[in-house]
Amino acid sequence: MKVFGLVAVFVVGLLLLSATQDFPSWGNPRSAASDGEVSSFYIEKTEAVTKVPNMVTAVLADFRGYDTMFETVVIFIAGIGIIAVLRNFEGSDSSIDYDNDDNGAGLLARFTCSLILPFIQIFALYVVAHGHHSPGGGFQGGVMLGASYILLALAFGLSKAKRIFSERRTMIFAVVGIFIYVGWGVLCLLLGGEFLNYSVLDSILPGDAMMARSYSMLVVEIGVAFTVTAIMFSMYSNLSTRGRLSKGL
Amino acid sequence: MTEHFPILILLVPLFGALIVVLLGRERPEQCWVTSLVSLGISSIISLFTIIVVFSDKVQTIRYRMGGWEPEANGYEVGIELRVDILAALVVFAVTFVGFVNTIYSKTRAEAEVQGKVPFFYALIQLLIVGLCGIVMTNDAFNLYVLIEITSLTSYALIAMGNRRAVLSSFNYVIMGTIGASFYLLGVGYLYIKTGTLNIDDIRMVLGNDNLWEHQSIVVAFIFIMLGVWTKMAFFPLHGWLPNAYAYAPSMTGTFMAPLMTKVMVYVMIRVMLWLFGYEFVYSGQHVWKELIIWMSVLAIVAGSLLALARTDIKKMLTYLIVAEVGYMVGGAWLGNVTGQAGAFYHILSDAAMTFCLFIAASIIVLRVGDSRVNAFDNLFRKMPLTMIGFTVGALSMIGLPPTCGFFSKWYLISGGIEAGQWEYVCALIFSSLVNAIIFFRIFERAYFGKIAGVKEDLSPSDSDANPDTGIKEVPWSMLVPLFIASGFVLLLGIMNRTLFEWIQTALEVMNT
Amino acid sequence: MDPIIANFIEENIVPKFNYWIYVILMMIGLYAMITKNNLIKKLIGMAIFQTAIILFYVSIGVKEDGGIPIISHHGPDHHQETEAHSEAGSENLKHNIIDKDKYANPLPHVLMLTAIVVGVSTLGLALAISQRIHKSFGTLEEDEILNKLRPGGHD
Amino acid sequence: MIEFSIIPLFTWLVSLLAVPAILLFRKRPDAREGITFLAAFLKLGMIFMMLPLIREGKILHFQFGEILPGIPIEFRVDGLGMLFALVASSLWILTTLYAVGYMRGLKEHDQTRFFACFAISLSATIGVAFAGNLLTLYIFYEILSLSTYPLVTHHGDKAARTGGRTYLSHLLGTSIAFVLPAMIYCYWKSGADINFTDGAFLDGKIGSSDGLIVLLAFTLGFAKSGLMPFHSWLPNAMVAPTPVSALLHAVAVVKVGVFCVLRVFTGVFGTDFLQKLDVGTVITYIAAFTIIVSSLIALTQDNLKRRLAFSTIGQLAYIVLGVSFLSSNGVTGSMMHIAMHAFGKITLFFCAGAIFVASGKKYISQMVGLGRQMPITMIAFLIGSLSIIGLPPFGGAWSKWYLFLGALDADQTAMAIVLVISSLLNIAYLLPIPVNALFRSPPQKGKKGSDAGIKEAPLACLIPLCITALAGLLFFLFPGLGFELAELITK
Repeated sequence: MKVFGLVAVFVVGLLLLSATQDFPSWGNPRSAASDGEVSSFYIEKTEAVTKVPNMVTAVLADFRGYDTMFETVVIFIAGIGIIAVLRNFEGSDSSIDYDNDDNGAGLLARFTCSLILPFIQIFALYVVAHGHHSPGGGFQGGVMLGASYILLALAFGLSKAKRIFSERRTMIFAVVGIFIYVGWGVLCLLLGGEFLNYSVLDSILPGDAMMARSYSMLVVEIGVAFTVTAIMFSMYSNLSTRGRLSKGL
Repeated sequence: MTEHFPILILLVPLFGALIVVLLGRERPEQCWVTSLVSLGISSIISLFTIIVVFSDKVQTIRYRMGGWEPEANGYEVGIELRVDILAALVVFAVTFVGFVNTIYSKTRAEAEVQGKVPFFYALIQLLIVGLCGIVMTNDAFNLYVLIEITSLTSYALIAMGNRRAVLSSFNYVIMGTIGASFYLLGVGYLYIKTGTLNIDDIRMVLGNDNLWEHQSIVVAFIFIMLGVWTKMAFFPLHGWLPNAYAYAPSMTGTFMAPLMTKVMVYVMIRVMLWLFGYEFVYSGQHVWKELIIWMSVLAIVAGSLLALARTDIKKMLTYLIVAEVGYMVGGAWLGNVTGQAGAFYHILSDAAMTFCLFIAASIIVLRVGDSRVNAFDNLFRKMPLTMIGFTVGALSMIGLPPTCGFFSKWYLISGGIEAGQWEYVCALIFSSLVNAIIFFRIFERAYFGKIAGVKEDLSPSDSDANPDTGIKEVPWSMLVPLFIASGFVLLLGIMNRTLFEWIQTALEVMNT
Repeated sequence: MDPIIANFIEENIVPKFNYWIYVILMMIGLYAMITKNNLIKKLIGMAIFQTAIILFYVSIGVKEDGGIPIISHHGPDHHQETEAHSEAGSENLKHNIIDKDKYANPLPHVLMLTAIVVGVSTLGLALAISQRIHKSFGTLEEDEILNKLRPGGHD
Repeated sequence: MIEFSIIPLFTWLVSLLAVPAILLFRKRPDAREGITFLAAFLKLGMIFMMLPLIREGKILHFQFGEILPGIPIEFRVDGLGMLFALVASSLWILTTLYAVGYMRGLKEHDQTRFFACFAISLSATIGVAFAGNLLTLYIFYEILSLSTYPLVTHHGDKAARTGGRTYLSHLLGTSIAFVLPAMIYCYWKSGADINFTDGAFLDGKIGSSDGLIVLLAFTLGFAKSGLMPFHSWLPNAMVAPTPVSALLHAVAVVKVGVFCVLRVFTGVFGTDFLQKLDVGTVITYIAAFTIIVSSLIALTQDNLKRRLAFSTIGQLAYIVLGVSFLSSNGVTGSMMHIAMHAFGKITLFFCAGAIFVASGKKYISQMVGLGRQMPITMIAFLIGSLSIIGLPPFGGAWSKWYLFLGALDADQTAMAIVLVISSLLNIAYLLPIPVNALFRSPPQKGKKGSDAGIKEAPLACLIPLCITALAGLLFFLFPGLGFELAELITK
């Protein structure tokens, strides 16, 4: 197996490297990818047509919003997939006494966490909301928000975290997140545009069609953040307890 | 309204999945009804899509997400869905199999995935969303995302089975990730050279800038092909498939076996003809055409022989899938429209017959409680209805008229003869013969049972009543899907000419 | 050093070092996925493998003089103003000519955001599956698992 | 000339529609068998309705549903098909009558299944006879293989199982391995035209070496014709109940095989074109080899049904031999032999079954002196044997005569000699049976009480075999119809 693996790896590697002879060199601004019509369009026209200066966010949530919708669905699938594979519903019945040995970390850690948690969460919300203008967006913010709950679970024990963010609630959050995203797209359908064609929403949003795109991106980013937050926490809580959700690490 | 059909096909099961998760574990019945309704609506829409696409006016629906017209000097800036008759047919197959399989799942889901019914239905609906999306999308990267959606859902669905299933699911994760990543790499190489991700645009750039001779494009093609082959279990890369499909929960196996590999074959044809173009793929400069046909011959022969060597009925069927994948890869690579259209027609017919056989096998394993071939002892008397369904599927696998298997074999052999690839023709015939041995071995058991050696019933008026052995037919929720599947095996056979002409016309455009 | 080799390095490796790095990383990951016996090590290989591809994509988008693909008209210190777009400001924007060489190509970043998410999801699911394997077989070593399956199991 | 008609469809359909009715009345044997008879008579009636039209030289034609581009399911009744359908459907009636007697006499199990499969196989036979293109022919050929499988393995014991296995593996295997690719090759070569409608469709479209391969693939692929080396299914299929053997050997299966070979020669290539290609001789030699070898093997068999089986292999090879001469006399001889052999051989099988029903005897050595108890059966056996051997005044004489003429036309003197030798061999393996039974006294007289109690078989068995034996005689006197139909093909 080892020899076979080595041979396979070398063949694949050489094949991949052989292709680089006609690739552009590092940082070449005239390469087909960087200089192509599509890339130039994104750089030069994005702000004009969507009023969002962060091209990455605009491409992510608008031009390729369909991709991003499925990206959210991927996260959702991972969440329910882990539950489907790992969750042991019988195990949760014997969880009556988990409070005793699930007290989380020591006092110092708990105190520190309770101090910094609000700041983490506020920063996470900022990252979600400010994705139009600076690096950030639903995924990044959602992961931070999810991390804050994971920190909560680490410091105060999973039972405490679950009291705030129960399993049912994580599922609802995850579903609501996707629902916001897809529902927003369906709203465009209902108003006579294509799916995810935010510009038709100018009839119900303030501003012109371009501003409608800008606002809509915020909406879908919030949807993404919902799902990512919920699923990140759900993944953590399932993986750390072997699917019993009774006892933290 | 009709122009929105493609997206509606995807949205209905997506919402279905969300609702099912919200319904939760306490209401398995409602979960079933929800997914039945959502997949039913979806398959009705896809049926209408076929009609819309078939009308002369439309032919190809192009649906631009977000309303982004090709604004970058004619290049697409957004993601585009593209539904022609081929895509519409495959989408219908996917949604309809999903719908029928949901009927089958009615009792099995609760029995086999205790307490996780909503997650099962959610995952299977998302899998259908992914498969339909793969078929309809016209964006190379979006295709990757959707491939990963189908992969993730199928990892989870397979891992819901017993411990063997979990292990094979892990192997599938490794193989599937390598495959999908190779595909992603290939797309990256294409993107470097062309600067666009839209399939039509890539092909246009390849042609305009005459990039076909570049080493990087060749490598990109090799890696995309390797990725797709891994996902479709083409022979040397088939390792993950047999255990995964055989040990997964039965209603997962019945859904994935007919569809997953077939959709990837569709992707392969799309990549060959739409993304790279026939000038590149079949050009004489590359050695791969002959090589791949020989590989498909190997796949057919090896798949058939491995199937022959199995005694476990489901394992045997999974190796037959490996052989059938060889059929389709070979057909697509023959380099003529007959072969391609034959391979495409085989996507549909193989979906129908694999579905039929897997349902029948699952029913039998369930009722007899034994997954080896001797489960079939005397079944013609004990479970005549199930065996009728099984027989139809099996005859199609062997390739006897008037089942669809005969006609797909006909077209594939025609293509082989036309291309002068006799080794491929011989492999197809060899595989038919091996299939005949495999299935008649089973029929013999089912027909005779254990050899009694004496005539059991000497009364002049023979009683055809079942001997009371405790093995009875299964409830309607399993028999109806079986009969729908076997009905489709026959229907596709009867309608083959019409279908083939549609397919041929659609493919001819891509070969000139 | 042999001048041929030196020449090769100068022409093919130095200006294209990004491809070399990603291929080497990727091959490390692939090797681990194929040959490692421990399932978690396989997953680590998988993570390296996927990261290598991300590296490759992101390196496509780099431009020599390019900054981050966020348009800033007022320099980094004037964030507050960009946030509140005035009518006049947006009018100006349309007439502003944007030098595309000053911004990195945004598309690879977008694509990789998706790929990262996919990678995370796959990894999470794979970890869940390996936990199930550990629960059923009591080990994560592939050969031990196969040994446990041998008696009684076919194939 | 070609006339649209719906009768061929109904002729095909009538026995198929009988199947559900047979299954419906499975609890009432009389009604069940009544339906079988009704269907059989209806079928024969419809064939007689078509007969005058065919004799006028018309070709009846019906098609529906284009299943492949350019190829519908097509029924087309011409002289050859008419002759075969006539033989098959008239013998079906007799076989049914006989089967009723046989099956009830032996109290067989699963009679419903038996009659249902019987009806399906008859439908398939008519389908082959009336097939208007190669694909239709192939479809019904396969249906026939499958529907006769339950009949062959009717007993359900180990021998039946092995026999059935050989049966299916040979018939299905050869048809998939040889006929299917050959057919697709033809389809491709001839430009999507494999209809028998206007002459031979492969005429002038194929080279000599390709032609030989395709011809061989067809001739060997239609393994129902029993040509060596794919003959061994036939003796193995003798495990079946005797009515089935009779059906296999005289009515349906083997005749379908040679019929298909005849069609390939006349409808696919055309005898003139084959002469041009000069490939017929290969088939001639295979057939001649089969004739001699199978006759020699037949001599060594003691089991009556096995001896008859090898005799059938030899007789079928006559038919192939005749057509491979590529002369009109040869084809006429072959067509005549389809009918003559059918009536002769079915008589022999009926007799074998009657002997088994009445006395339980299977081996020739046990039948010495049996003529005392069963004179009618044995006389019928004698007549059947003489007809097969080809002695006047029995029908077989005509076909032998034309085959002989065909050999001479084709300047194949060697083959004429083969025909003579094989006729002598026929005499050697067939005639001793009735002669010994009729004219020698049984050994160990009275030693076994069982022999004394043997009487003739039930009337339902006896009547059919008398009719077929008489028919053999009548065909000598009135062969006109056969020649007329043969002429339609050869001219």
